[in-house]
Amino acid sequence: MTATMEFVRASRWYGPVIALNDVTTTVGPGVTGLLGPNGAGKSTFLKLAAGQLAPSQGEVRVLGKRAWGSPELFHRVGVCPEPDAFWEGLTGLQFLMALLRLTGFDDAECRRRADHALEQVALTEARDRKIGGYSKGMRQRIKMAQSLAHDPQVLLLDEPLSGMDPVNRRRVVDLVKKLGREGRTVLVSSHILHEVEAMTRRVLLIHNGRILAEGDVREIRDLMDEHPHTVALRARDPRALARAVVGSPHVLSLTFGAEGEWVTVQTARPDEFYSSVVDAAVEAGVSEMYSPDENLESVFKYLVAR
Amino acid sequence: MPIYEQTYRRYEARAPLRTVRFWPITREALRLILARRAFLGLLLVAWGQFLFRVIQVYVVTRLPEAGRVLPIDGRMFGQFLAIQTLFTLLLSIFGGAGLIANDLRTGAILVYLSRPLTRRDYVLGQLGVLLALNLSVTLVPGLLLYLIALALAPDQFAKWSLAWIGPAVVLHSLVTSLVMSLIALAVSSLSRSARVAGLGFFGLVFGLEILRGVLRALYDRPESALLSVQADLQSLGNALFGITDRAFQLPWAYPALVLTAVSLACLAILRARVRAVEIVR
Amino acid sequence: MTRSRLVVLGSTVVVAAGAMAALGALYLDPARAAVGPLPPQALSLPAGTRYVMGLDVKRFVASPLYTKYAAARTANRPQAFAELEEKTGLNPERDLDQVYIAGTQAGVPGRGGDALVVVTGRFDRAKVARAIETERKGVTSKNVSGTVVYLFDENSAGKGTGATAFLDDNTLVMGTQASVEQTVVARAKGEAPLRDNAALLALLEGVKPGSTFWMVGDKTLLSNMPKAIPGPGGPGTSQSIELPALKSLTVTGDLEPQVTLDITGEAADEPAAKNLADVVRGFVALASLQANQKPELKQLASAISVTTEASRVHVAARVPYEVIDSLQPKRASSAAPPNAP
Amino acid sequence: MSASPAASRVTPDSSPASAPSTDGRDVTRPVTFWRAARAVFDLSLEGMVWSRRSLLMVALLGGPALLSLAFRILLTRLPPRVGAFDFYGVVVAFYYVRNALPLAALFYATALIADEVEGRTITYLLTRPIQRVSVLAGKFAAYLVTTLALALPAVVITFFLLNTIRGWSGIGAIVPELFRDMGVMVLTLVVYGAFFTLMGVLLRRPVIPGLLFLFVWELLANAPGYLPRFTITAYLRSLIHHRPPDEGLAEIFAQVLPTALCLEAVGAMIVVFLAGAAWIFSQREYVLDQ
Repeated sequence: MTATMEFVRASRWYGPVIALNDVTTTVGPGVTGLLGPNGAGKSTFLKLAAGQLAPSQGEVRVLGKRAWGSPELFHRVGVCPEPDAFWEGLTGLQFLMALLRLTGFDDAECRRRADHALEQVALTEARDRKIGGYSKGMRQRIKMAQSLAHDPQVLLLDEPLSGMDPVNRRRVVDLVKKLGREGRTVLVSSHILHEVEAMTRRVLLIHNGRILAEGDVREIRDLMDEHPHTVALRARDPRALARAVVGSPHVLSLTFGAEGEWVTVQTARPDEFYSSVVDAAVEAGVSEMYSPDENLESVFKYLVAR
Repeated sequence: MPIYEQTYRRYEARAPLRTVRFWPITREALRLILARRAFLGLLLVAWGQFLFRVIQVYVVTRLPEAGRVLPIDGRMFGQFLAIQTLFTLLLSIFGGAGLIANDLRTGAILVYLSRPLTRRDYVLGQLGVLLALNLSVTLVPGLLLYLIALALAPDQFAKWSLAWIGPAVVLHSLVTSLVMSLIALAVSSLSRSARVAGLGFFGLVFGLEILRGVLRALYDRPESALLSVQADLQSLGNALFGITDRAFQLPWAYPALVLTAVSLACLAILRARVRAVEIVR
Repeated sequence: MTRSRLVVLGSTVVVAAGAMAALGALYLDPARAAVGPLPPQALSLPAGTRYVMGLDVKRFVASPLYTKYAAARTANRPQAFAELEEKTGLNPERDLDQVYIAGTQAGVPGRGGDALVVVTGRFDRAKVARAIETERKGVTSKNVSGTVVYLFDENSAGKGTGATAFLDDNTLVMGTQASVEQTVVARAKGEAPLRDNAALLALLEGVKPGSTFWMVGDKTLLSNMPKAIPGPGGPGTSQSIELPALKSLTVTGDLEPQVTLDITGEAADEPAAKNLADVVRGFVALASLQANQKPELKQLASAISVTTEASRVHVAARVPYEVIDSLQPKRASSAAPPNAP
Repeated sequence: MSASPAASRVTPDSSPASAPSTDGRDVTRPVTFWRAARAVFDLSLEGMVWSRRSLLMVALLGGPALLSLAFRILLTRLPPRVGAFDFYGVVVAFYYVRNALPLAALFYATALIADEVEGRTITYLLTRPIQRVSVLAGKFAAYLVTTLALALPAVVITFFLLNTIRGWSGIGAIVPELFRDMGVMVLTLVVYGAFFTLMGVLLRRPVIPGLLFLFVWELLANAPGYLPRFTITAYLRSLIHHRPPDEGLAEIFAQVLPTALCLEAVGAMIVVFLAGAAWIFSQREYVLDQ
């Protein structure tokens, strides 16, 4: 996978505070989630990639060029900054047109691209209203629109879903996934795990300025065998199900849910457990089965807690 | 200082509510302002004249004939406070320009007004900040100077005929500080940027002063002095301390009237501008 | 077109209109053909002219200075003007516009100095001509390039002590016969010999427009000014202060609403200018030192300011009429200065 | 909570499937300086001219026009102590060049970048394919157009109101003064604008230092010797011909510097200040406090 972005031993500190500590990684095409709690170094990572900060040490390259001091990169890079800050007096259309002119397009091309971007984020009706009067979700979407209006090859999105209602959230997640499928490199930073989970499986986990883990969530999860997996099952007769599975050598512990329908099992070998429980599941009328800690939340909590 | 720049401490609303509710706003803002080194430097400079006056009193008590060059009587206090007015201008810009402007910009005003505080408490809290700053360079040094003068030259000052100096210093300091604070606060509420508010306040006070200078050069009529806030304050000071000055001959009632009108206008602006939500058309 | 651009466009229109109006005034202004305050007719003056003075009669008559002092002093003023008007049909206060005096050598005409006076205004030529011929004895006339020139006390050699002539209906010129005839000839041929005198023209351009009285001149204007002035010790003492030679002098003045005087002297170089400025400042200081006897002197002194610009010394005086009143010898001033604009 | 691991299909190891078409733009170089500066100019002019803060500047810069209207109307009832042309000199030299224009420059120029940083909209400008120097150039041009649009009409109106009291004759001779004054006002706005742009980029809080410079340091212009040459106002003042005679303190030591020296000094200051501001701005990192 050719790397669109490369961090080579990149560090960045603000006085005594180390924001990014000797990070070496690459980000290629497709959607990559940049995850970590507040103050983990996500924003610094993004700002280094967006050429807003120079690395105190090491090197950051985007599309083969040094990120800091290469403004021409922004022909092919789109940035959606985190602050909810706008020129409040401009309308949505004027805002996009002004920024597209700054990208070197002539007026006709600016208008075409602005309309297209507004369509992508479903803000066409509100284009002639002042941004000062937009709702929180609309402001977030117009900010998204300005980052992709010039058809960039690389997109850096800092907390794109913050403050959005479920309907808009769904719309932006689908848009990001579409951009990823088109082969663009999309780096989405967020501290809300299920947001990122909805867009991609490939993540970069950052904590205290270091990269804890990178790659597909499931691959990371499987690397941590010694940590027991949890499997939740909902059955018509949970007691019968319990009696059937408790004998299996893979079951470490078993607990009943409050409403009496749910049984939660701890197991060291999830795959073997799944195959051994199939017959018992049919007799006990299991209607639902999933692994709650296969998702990012638990992976993350587990890695951060270490 | 906007809320997001402060370190977060839980606000324990103790019951029952105290009558003076605005004090935490003033205390927090003052704590933040006093933490800035540049401000302490400005304060130090503002107290420079106080030292000069103390030396002046000391020299005149030791060498009475120096009194003819630098007389130490009631008028000295008037001149002292007139110069300190310039420092209230700088302090109001430095400390006060962003008081309301930053809260309007960052939306921190919502946080204040979602506490058990009325808008009046909020304005009083912010006004308290400016009053404290301005009084610290007018009333405090003024009274201190009077006490030192009493101590160093009791024969000169410890007389009933000069007993009016103390109250005059208090009155003039209060008027100067209140007027400057109200104007600075009103201008601060008219903008969302501390810099614009600071320069707007300076432009207003100094612009009127230039206009007065031009009108005086043009028509040489005493009424032109009413136009400038600084000139009004100086007229009051001259009347209070018995200073005769050709530029300010009007009876003190006129400047007092103008200053009252200006203060009421500022309160009206504050009432209109300090609100939680700004309607964007 | 957003509102911001409308504001910018509006401003541009106002500035452009202002500039057009200004340029229009600059090129269409009748006085434009002239040089500084001099009318076009005065350009017929001889090229050798070394100094020119001018008085705007209209403004002078309307000024507080004239109405208060000149009028009050000459008790028989009205009667003298009535006589003149009756003979020549000319009332100076009403008919005269400008009076210019030009010449090659300062001083009284005939005794080393010569002067040519040009008067513009509205004349009844016939009545004035008859008055010239009948009132004075020994007045003869001769025709020079189609213009009648009147000679006074023409001697046998055909030389008169003075001459006068009408350059046109509104311009009367008086002076020595040679200069009057030279001017009449130049006027008839439509020449402007004065334009050849570049130095004088440069000085004329520097005259502040609309001044009530003005004067420009080069060295000759100052030729018989004292070369040195007594030292501070008083005239008796031997010590004296050498006055640096001035290359040129420009004086402009106004009489309303206060007596305004602007004198600019061009010294040989910058040090000379500074030296002269200090001398003048010395005088001003001297005057204010004697202020305790006369407080008006202090006000007068404070009204004078001296500045230097490269080799030029600029002395500016702004004397309100109250100061002039207080300088007057104590007697009831008859009329308060009217509030004329 | 059901977690549906919607694995996103990571494209295989190849260059980005459809590298977005570059539609004729040269993506290897930033947008040309002039085009970028023009775009920044258009964007900045919007918020600068038509804004609440401009109301204060309209009052400050438009004031003399009203004053001269009053001067003309009240002429008979309130006789002035100064002649009309002298008053015009006071307005240009004392009001505008010494006080109002530097204050307008301080008001706008320190905010050119600080406004964007304080409003946290700087990121939009710094994530465009344009050089930072063109951002500064565009904003400086917007500042100049805004202040000139407010100041020049006022001085033209003041000139005509004051100098046509005795009718239009004789005004032709002083017209060159008007054009010279307008030129000096433009120079004033450019040189002070450049200086305060540098201060705005250099200092986090430029207002108090700016005021101290204008109303304390610049008093050196009235000092004797070489001191005036360390100020800006001394050069500008010397460029105005019809300076009012009595300038208070200046009266004693008033020095008029030669025109050539003034133009060279002002030109050099403009270049140095703007170059300094551009260099600092392009090196600075803007860590917007979250």
